[in-house]
Amino acid sequence: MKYSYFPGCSLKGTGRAYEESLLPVLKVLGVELEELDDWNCCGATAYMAVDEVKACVMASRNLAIAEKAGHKELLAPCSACYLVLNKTKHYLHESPVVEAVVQKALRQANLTYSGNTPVRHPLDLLVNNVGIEEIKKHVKHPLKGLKIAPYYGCQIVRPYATFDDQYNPTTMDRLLEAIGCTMVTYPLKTRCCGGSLTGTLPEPGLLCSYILLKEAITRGADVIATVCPLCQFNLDCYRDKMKGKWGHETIPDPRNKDARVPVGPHLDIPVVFFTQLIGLAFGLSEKELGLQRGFAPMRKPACAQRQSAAA
Amino acid sequence: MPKPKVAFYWCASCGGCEETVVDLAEDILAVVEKVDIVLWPVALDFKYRDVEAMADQSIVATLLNGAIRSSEQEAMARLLRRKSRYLIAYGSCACTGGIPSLANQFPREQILKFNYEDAPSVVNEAKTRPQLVFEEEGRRPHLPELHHVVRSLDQVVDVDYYIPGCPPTPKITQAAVTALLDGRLPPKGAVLAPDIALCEECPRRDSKPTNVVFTAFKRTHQQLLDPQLCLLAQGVVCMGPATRQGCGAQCLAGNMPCTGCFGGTDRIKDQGAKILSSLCANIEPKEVADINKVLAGIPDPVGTFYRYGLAKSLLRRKVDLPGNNGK
Amino acid sequence: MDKVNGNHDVRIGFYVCNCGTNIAAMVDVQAVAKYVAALPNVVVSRDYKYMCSDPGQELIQKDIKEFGLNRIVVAACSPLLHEHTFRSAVEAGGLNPFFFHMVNIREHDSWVHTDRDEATAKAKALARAGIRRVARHRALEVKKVPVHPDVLVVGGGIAGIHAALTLAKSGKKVYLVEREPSIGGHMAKFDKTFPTLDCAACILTPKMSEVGAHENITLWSYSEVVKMDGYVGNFKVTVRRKPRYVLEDLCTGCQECISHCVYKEPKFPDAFNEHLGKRKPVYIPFPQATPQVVLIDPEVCLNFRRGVLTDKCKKPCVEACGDRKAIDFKQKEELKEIKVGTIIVATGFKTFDVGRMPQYGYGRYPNVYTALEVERLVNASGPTAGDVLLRDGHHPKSIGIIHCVGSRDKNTNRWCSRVCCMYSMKLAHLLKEHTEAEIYNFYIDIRAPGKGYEEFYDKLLEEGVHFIRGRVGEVTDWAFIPEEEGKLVIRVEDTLAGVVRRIPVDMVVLATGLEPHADAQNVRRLFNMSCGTEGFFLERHPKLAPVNTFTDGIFLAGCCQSPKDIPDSVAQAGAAAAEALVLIDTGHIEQEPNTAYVVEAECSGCKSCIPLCPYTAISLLPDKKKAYINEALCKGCGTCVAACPSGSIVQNLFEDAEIFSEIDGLLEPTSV
Amino acid sequence: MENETPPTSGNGSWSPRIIAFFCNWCTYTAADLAGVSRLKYAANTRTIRLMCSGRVDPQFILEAFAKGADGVLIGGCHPNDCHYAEGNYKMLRRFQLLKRMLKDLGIAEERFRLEWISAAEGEKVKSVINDMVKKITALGPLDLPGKVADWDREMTEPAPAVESAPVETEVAHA
Amino acid sequence: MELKRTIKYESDRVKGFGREVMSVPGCEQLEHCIQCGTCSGLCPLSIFMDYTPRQVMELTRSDFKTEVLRSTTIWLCASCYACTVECPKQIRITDIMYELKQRAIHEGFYPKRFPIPVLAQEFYKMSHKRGRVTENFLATIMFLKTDILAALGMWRLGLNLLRRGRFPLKLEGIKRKSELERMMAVVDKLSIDALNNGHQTGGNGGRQHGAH
Ligand SMILES: Cc1cc2nc3c(=O)[nH]c(=O)nc-3n(C[C@H](O)[C@H](O)[C@H](O)COP(=O)(O)OP(=O)(O)OC[C@H]3O[C@@H](n4cnc5c(N)ncnc54)[C@H](O)[C@@H]3O)c2cc1C
Ligand SMILES: Cc1cc2nc3c(=O)[nH]c(=O)nc-3n(C[C@H](O)[C@H](O)[C@H](O)COP(=O)(O)OP(=O)(O)OC[C@H]3O[C@@H](n4cnc5c(N)ncnc54)[C@H](O)[C@@H]3O)c2cc1C
Ligand code: SF4
Ligand code: SF4
Ligand code: SF4
Ligand code: SF4
Ligand code: SF4
Ligand code: SF4
Ligand code: SF4
Ligand code: SF4
Repeated sequence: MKYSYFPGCSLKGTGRAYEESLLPVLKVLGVELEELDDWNCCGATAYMAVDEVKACVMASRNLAIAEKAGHKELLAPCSACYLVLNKTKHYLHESPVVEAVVQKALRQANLTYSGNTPVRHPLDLLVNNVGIEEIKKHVKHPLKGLKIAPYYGCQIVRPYATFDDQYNPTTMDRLLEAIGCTMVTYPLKTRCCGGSLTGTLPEPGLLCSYILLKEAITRGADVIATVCPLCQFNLDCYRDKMKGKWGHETIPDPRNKDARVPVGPHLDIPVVFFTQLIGLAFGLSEKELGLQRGFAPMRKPACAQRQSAAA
Repeated sequence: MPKPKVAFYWCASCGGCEETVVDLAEDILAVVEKVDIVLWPVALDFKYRDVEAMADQSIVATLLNGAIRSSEQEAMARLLRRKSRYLIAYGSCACTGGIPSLANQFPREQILKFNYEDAPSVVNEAKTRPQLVFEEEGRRPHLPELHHVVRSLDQVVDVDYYIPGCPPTPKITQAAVTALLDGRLPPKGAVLAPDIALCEECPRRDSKPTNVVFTAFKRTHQQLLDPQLCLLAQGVVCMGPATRQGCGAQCLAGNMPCTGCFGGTDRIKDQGAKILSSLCANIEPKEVADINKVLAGIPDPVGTFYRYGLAKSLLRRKVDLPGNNGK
Repeated sequence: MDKVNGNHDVRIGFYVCNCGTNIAAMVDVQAVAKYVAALPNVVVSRDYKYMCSDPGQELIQKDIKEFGLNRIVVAACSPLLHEHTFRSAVEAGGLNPFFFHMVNIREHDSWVHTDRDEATAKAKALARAGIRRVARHRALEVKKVPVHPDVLVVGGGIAGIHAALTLAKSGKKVYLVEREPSIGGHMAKFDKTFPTLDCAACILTPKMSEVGAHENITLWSYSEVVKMDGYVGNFKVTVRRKPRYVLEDLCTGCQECISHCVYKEPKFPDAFNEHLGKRKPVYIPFPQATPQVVLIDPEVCLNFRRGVLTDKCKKPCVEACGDRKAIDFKQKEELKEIKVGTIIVATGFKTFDVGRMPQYGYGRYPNVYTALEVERLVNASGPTAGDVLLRDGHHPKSIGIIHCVGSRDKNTNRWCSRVCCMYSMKLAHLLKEHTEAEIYNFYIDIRAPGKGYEEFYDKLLEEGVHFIRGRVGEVTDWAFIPEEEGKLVIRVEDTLAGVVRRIPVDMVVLATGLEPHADAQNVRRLFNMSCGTEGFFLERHPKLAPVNTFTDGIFLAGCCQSPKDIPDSVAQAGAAAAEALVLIDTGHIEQEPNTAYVVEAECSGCKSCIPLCPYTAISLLPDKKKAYINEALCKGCGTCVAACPSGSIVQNLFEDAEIFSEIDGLLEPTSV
Repeated sequence: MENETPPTSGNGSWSPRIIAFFCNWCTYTAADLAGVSRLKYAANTRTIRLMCSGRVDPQFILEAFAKGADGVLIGGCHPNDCHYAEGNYKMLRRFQLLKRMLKDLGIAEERFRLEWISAAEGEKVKSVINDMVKKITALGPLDLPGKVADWDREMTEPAPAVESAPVETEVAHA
Repeated sequence: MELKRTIKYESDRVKGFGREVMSVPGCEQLEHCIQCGTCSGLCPLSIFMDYTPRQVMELTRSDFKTEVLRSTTIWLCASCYACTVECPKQIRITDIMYELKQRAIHEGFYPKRFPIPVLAQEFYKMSHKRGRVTENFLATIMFLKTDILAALGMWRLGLNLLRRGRFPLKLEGIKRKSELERMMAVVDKLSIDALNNGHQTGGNGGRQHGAH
């Protein structure tokens, strides 16, 4: 099956590693994508704060273009895009008034919206369409021993959890287990990363992200896997600031139960897209997968595994 | 012994009822043999004075079809009443007003205006209307006047029997004529069709579950109809439960719902009110807004429930219409 | 002129009452009498000072004889007041009591109007309608249906127990059917009961033994009702008795078999102890179980495999039982059929399934408990003998009790469960007593509206239990600051202080709400009852008939009707028993003959009427394919009559023709 | 409810005639209560007692209008209070469609009313009746029998006396 | 010590404000709030809010418009929907927060140079004009408009991003910008009409366009 692909603004900018790893992985799996013609900004959350109806119109333009393209389903990897597109569908369904406005606007562009195109997330697609078994078949270098904190963020399970549980999502867990990783218990799977607050009001924003990093570390994770460009950015790119603010806080020493160590040095835990991990397991190169774009390099174990397997 | 005299006459009708008489086909020959048809305008030419000349009560039975909606029809109804021993209302229009009585929802003026001026197919720039009397080459022909109110036959003259249906089936017509000829007549005023509702003879009856409740009413074009399942069970308004049987459930055989042409049973006064009562009671929702959402599936209750019987319904007519030309 | 009114066989007597001046002051009663005298079929027309007085009634009786009257109309007060009086008078006069009609010209006329002419005109119209109507009346019979004196009580919780005992003590035979191996219900699991903190076992056990011993009670535990037919006074009920593989009559409850079982140690989760303890394949649910009879669980007994007998075990139990020979591995399930006149449904409730609220961590964090588990944990005869030992082996130093779990929540159950505030406080008290821990109650509102309840709340405040007004957002185990490490953290807004708090605790107790049993809909159908939107069984009237159902002869008691506490359950059980006694002691039921019937020859079998009857009185005769109304079930609402599209249903006393004649009579122009 | 004086017809002038169908358990009892409480209201309604508002056959309503009623009032128990569980909902559903149909047939909405009046609401009986009388008085007479007679004047002879259809009921159901 | 009047008078209320918010599609359920605090208990950002989300709900319902629109809470809401999915009365708190943000922006109810609404508006403008958003440009504009010093503090981040190829130097945009413009024009017209037809209660509760 061929899917319409809606990259969204982030995947072309700060989150380009997501696109860089997603496309080759899907290619390996034989999933065909066609980028949506002349797509526009999804109408993301910030936009909704200004004008919800217009945000809907923006999102609907994409949905309508997808319908026109004739593929049955639309793939939206960015969590915010995924949410906004789905929310728009709900909104149009619930409010005939808004729908009327939207349809009118769409007519200006010779578009119509029928509501028939499902918006899908890559996790959903990989688990429910491609299938874990199929993915396993393509694993060349299982990432044995790599301990992962799976971080889903809020927007793909709330408020429209369709393919996974909103309290304890497991699709990414299952995918990564399939490629050999070990999942640590991570109770913050769906806690908010602070969203755009990291940029606007660093105090609360960074705290949100810091909590996520710290908990992953205390749970013994080697790597945090994410599904969202904004989450990845927040967790990855502000470590300097976090170290400055909270680096002195202590955590129980992972090696010695009774001792405590400062959290600072540990904060350099790599934060990657789950597709990057799958790519590694598929034997794609780090470069191809955009791994060099992360602020903290992937630690040894996985790479060692990879090399020894290659050797 | 002279053959009994029989007459057929038509008033405001479409001609369908006459077709049924013709549809008696071979059987009609048998009938013709036994009777003397003294009046049948659809087949034989006649003049008013021929009828006027007959002795009162000299016709044994007149089968009159069509509603009464003009002065001429009224006069003929009265004339034939005088001349006939039995006056029989034949077909829905004569029995209960029929399709023509749907006009009882509109003022006469609106009907005339539409038909002579506004109808899309009409070209009549001078807006000419038929006149009751007009002068032409020295003659002064009179035209009948259209009544304001469409009436069933019994709202104009006394009626002895009713043969319902739009049109009546050859079968019940045949049965009625035979009964008449054999002198096996029920008490005056009877409807010559079984007094049980249609469902009993409907081939789909057994397919209806005992717990049908309505969450939506759909019209026949809005869904593919299952040809076996009771239509009410499919959410389609079927008048069968409120309609007298005798038609052989032909509409159902054609995968269409009963629209009620045989009228209600003797036990009810108003067919429309009864079907409304039954359908509405079985609607599922309880909140007004939800109820109305379901009821939106019946956009035209009058046209749906009184398709053949507005004239004889309890209200008879839209109540705020003008009535008598100042007479 | 229609036939009936022209009918000379109809001879009507009309009486208009003055009611002293109550009517006469506003209605010209003489004018009314005079007007009516001239109406067709009226033979006598009088006005009289007090019609309901003895002379008034005698006047009617005398006239019936003297003038050969066969229909009577009285225009007086409301029929709700005196219809019965006059019907009796008419009957005493030798007429069928239903050849009578009453016209209300007091409550609906003289008392509410101010213009004498208008009031008189109205009285004439009403009288005329009555005259028209009565001409159509038919002789009817009041049906008397005998009531079988035996009673079935379904469910052996405190409500069922109390109802059964009340009836048994008044000498009635009672069948008590309980699904579990022992009666006792939820109450049997509690340690203490609020607000008085009396020991649950101390007050319940004597009642349970009394049930077990009472000669008028047939106790069928481990049984279920599978079928009910019939109607009030005459129910036929089929009960399925599940095999316990132990013969009840022979077992003495010595429990030798249990100690001799091949399993030396209890191994299987014990449902009575909320799976906190273990039991053997042969067991007795709890020490005070009634009946005192063991049972064998074929799912785990070695002598069975997947419930099928294998004879693989050496059966030391049988040996231990010895001559008593109470163990019978060949026991089969039994179907019993009984006849009863009345039924009391007391099937209770189930507690909310906390799995539906994963945010509170139940199942994920071992130290999160349900309230019912804690009831067992603090119970001296519970799995830990009353020691509050957590699943992780520690004693808690701080405990959070979360209220309204699965209550007052549109995502789960919308209603307030009514007892959980109180039992949470009870558990807070008991936990404090047992552990001296710091205790926090998280509540939305404290609902303590019973006798001594608010005082109990006050006592807890005094004991230093913390009350935080806020619904808990989540329970987690991630620490934000070191003091939280290794603890369960409750994040909540203290809405009274207006601050969000994180409170680390060792133990979380979820005050699960009360909800209907999963099979409530089946039970409802079985007994022909209704459920409210929440799924609890619906009482006939929330205030005036709170134990009646819409099916005559079936009553409700306890939590199956709505969440309630033990005092209310017991009170309702007593009321249900009293209602049953009323029927039994009357011996029969009189039915107002306003029932409906289908005229078979006219019915088309369209089935439109069938779903309309709230009492499922209408069914389709399978052979004739016509609708049929079971008169014993019909309550005479007339809904089906109004709905029958072919006019084939008739309601006695409210026939179409009667109503039409009333309408016509009311609207006929008054010419005097 | 404000202490208004009930509308009266005055001497001889037209005043509406309203047929009321009240259910035995709630509205009829409420009307009794209004009486016991000596509330005063307009004398224009004539009540027919039925066991349940679910018994109100739409034919009754049409018959009332046809025979000269200027208004029809139906009173039943409040939702969820029906003595027979749901009869009032059945009436409510009929009412919704009937109201629309009557409007299509030229009968103003004010002439046909459904009210939930519990046994305790004697006041409401009063206020509803007074209000309805006021509104219908403003509309003027409906007088269907008069209208029919008027319409029939376009015929050359009077219409035959039509017997009401179910004359034979007594025979049929005996 | 600075003292502040905390008592509220009826004249502090903007009557009809609550009703108005509750008449917006998606916000209706607010009527049912029982002040249980679940929303606040869950909100990860409640740590920094001046009013808890629950308080904002009550203040809104009770017409304390000024207090609500001036609160930091509405801006701190990161739209994580944690509250919305858990509210026992199914109140869509997140959507109400959006509604309040919109109103605050339209009515100019926030401090100058307050970055969050500025970002929202710049985002709106950029996506409106170009059809797409280039995040680093957006952030830069925002810092310039709010706090130049903070922008300076971000230089290291910018450099790091640049080095890793995550700082595009080109502004993105769609091809058919005029198409989008036409679409938005329709909405402008329609929503103004809708406003005039007034689902608002009027008076000073009405929504006004443009900053104060
Ligand atoms: C944790 C907790 C603590 C409580 N503490 C107190 C307290 O301290 N004080 C107080 O007053 N109240 C307390 N209550 C409330 C109390 O439990 C109830 O009021 C009481 O149990 C209701 O009794 P019941 O007989 O109606 O129902 P139940 O106790 O539920 O009994 C119903 C019985 O019917 C049986 N049954 C169910 N379905 C069927 C069927 N289909 N056929 C046959 N049998 C069936 C069940 O097995 C059960 O034995 C508490 C409730 C809970 C949840
Ligand atoms: C303002 C108010 C509003 C309420 N509203 C509701 C409501 O909406 N719904 C609801 O369910 N409940 C309501 N209630 C509660 C309701 O009033 C009671 O539940 C109910 O009245 C109790 O009935 P009773 O028969 O026990 O007592 P009462 O109604 O008090 O009747 C007791 C009777 O005993 C008589 N009496 C007293 N002493 C003696 C004596 N020594 N000898 C002889 N006779 C005596 C009294 O005169 C009285 O007639 C309300 C209560 C109040 C105060
Ligand atoms: S009854 Fe039907 S077929 Fe006969 S004339 Fe009328 S419309 Fe035609
Ligand atoms: S309702 Fe119509 S389709 Fe159904 S059984 Fe009756 S006549 Fe047949
Ligand atoms: S019958 Fe009624 S109206 Fe007459 S005296 Fe008795 S109470 Fe009064
Ligand atoms: S009783 Fe208390 S804890 Fe239980 S649902 Fe009601 S308010 Fe909540
Ligand atoms: S009258 Fe009412 S109770 Fe009796 S059968 Fe009909 S619907 Fe059922
Ligand atoms: S509604 Fe009437 S015709 Fe239909 S099944 Fe019932 S009784 Fe028979
Ligand atoms: S969670 Fe919902 S009900 Fe509770 S305070 Fe927040 S908005 Fe109100
Ligand atoms: S959506 Fe907003 S208010 Fe709700 S929990 Fe998330 S940040 Fe807090």
